Amino acid sequence: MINILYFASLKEATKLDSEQLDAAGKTVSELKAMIMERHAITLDGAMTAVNEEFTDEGTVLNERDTVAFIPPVSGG
Amino acid sequence: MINILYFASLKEATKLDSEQLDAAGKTVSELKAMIMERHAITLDGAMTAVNEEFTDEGTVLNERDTVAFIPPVSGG
Amino acid sequence: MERYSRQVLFPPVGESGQNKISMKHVLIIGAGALGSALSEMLVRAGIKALTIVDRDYVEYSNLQRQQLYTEQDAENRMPKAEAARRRLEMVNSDVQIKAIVTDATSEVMGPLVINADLILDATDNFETRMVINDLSQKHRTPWIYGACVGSTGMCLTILPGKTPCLNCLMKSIPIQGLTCDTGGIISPAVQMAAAHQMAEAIKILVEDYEAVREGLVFFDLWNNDYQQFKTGKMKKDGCLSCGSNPQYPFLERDNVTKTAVLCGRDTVQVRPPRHMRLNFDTLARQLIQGGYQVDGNAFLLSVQGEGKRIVLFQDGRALIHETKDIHEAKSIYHRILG
Amino acid sequence: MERYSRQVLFPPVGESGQNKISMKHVLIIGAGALGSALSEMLVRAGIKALTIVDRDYVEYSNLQRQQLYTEQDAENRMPKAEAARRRLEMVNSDVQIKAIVTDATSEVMGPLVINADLILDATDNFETRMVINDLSQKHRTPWIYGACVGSTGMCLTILPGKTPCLNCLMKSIPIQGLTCDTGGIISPAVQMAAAHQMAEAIKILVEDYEAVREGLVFFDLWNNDYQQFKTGKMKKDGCLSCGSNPQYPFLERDNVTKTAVLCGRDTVQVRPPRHMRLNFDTLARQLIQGGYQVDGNAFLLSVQGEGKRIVLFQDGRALIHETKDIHEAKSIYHRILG
Repeated sequence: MINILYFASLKEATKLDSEQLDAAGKTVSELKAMIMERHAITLDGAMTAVNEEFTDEGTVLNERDTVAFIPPVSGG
Repeated sequence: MINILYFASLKEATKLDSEQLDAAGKTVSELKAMIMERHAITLDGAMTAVNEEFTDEGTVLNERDTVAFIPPVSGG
Repeated sequence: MERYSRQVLFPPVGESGQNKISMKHVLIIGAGALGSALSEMLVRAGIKALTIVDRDYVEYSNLQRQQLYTEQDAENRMPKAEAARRRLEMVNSDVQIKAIVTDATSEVMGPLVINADLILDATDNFETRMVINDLSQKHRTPWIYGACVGSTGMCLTILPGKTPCLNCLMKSIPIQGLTCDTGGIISPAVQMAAAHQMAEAIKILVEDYEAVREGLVFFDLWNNDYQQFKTGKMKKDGCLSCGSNPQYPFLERDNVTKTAVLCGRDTVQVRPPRHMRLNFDTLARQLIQGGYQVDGNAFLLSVQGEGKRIVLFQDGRALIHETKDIHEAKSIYHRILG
Repeated sequence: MERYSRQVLFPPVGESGQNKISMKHVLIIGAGALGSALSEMLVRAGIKALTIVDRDYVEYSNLQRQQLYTEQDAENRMPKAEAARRRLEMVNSDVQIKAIVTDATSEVMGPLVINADLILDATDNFETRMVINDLSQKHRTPWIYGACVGSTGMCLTILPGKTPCLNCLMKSIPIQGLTCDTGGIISPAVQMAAAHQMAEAIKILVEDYEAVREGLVFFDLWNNDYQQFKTGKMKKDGCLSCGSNPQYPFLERDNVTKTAVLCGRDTVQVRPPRHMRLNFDTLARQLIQGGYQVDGNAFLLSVQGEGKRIVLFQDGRALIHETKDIHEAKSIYHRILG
């Protein structure tokens, strides 16, 4: 299982702090597609970290990885 | 082994961020005595957390516990 | 309400939250670094009334981190609480601001707590915090502990009847911590501690108790540390401040620092509530690092700095020379010993 | 130096650090919430010179979180950079403060970056940040990204030649994030973001690069989240801003938002640098939550708010009605789209 963390507005959009999904072996980009369909939300532009490290869309996920989605903050 | 974390002035006093000590089965109070002798520092008044939870001096430590020492902050 | 529109837009506040905020009275103890940061945020947020208590006046060495004060305030040696009130009036004239220039003893704070919905700690010593803690428990008024030194700080919210209190956590008054006068301080540590306190304050003012942080936060901005520690296990039914048979020990006259002007000697004696056993080695090192001249023997430390000479005895007693002002003497004492 | 004594006492600053601070020139882009918090801390810390650029004037809805400004400033619609300068002069008359009231384009910022030791981001949009990022790389000047909305915020330090740049991390300009005008904001989120930026700024000013935080911090004070993410893997040799063959794409005229006053119509057209495909559903929901009246069809959204009507097309183009002021039009555009 992959542990997924949602931050800021994504917490509200999914109504979840976190969830576990069966996505080992998938790429980050495949996981994003899966989540966007599951929750009918957009992750376009969301920053993605695997195990507390930002990573590209092509990264392949391993069992027990933690994936965090964070919307970039723009205000100031 | 017990994982020990030092914060703030205790980092400077011990010149360490963290270290591992063989202290499973000991109480917090025994571990404190051990560290005070080892580094010739005082932990009197330091707050003690085991696995991110504050605890009393009598708590017995288990293998792989993480113990954090934090000096109370007084300024304002 | 246009003025508060961006705060109302934040869903956990909303219009109903803003209405609640606009009816609340907050008591801040201390108008130093945390006190000025907190009082400015509260006044800008549109509370109904603010009471701020402080015994000190503005000095040049405060300007590096105490955001309400100007060079003119330091030049005029304005009492901090009053200088704060004048600036805050210009920021939001709708808020009723009361400045009280005095030492925050339990006698002074007791009647103020009765009218307050929330107490914010902006003091620089644990003795006063323990009094705030007892008053909070006695009157069932929440308070928020905050502190900073160097690049570090802490924040803890205390909800009477729900969370452990500061006496559960600390058991006795901690001694000999670093203070801003011995360990120094950078302004972001102030703002980070104040940000945590203010976020908790808004949660309490809008009555969103679910959102209140459980446990204590510690941060160190220079070392990039940030830790949260749960406190639940520390709540004790036998606690004399918040247990089932409370005694409010820090409201007792015997448990406060005592001062006496020594006749004809231009000296104030300061006596801590309890016998302590000061570690002269550690203390001397900290004071020397803090720019004080330190001299002494096994029985006393003689400390020279800021135009004053202080003699410290091992049991925590001190003589503050070149002053007859007991408030000034207590300030100096707490600056040195925390 | 007495004035900075508490900062000098903090060992990582010390006297040598204070001497370095006193010789540094800092450029702040933006004088809103982060800009006023940051400029006040820098001026109090005793830098040599501060340049602050902002195109807006003070409004009542700013007072809830923008700490330098008073009711009088809002009443007088004072330009923020100038209102900031006047207050900061009273705080520390030794610092050379320059206020520039204009839109922070690459033409404006380019010459300013040459004289700066450090750039602090206090803008409210990623378009300007990408320009800052390119200028930072071109002139090898560090910059610190900071942002806040709601109870959340971020901070990231960019050291040219060492860390990944914002273009490595974001690849393109993110669109349709929440802004303070759609998601609201509480003041502690401002202070928390500013505290992180300022701590990083002091590290850079005293040249303690070892202490600089690696990676990006994200916090959410209402939900008690705090996370640090490493960024090292994102550094790309092919990055057009910081790679081995840099092009500085955001300094090109083609890559900036274009504005045109539509003759005789009291309307400004705003065109983003690239075709976007706006998600009207999400955007409409955010804007309605932000108190705007929203109407439209599959091709355009008509948005009414703050006395202005804005028509947004799906490719990101907008018509801002009831104004001929291109700066105001760009402000409104960025407030809505981030």
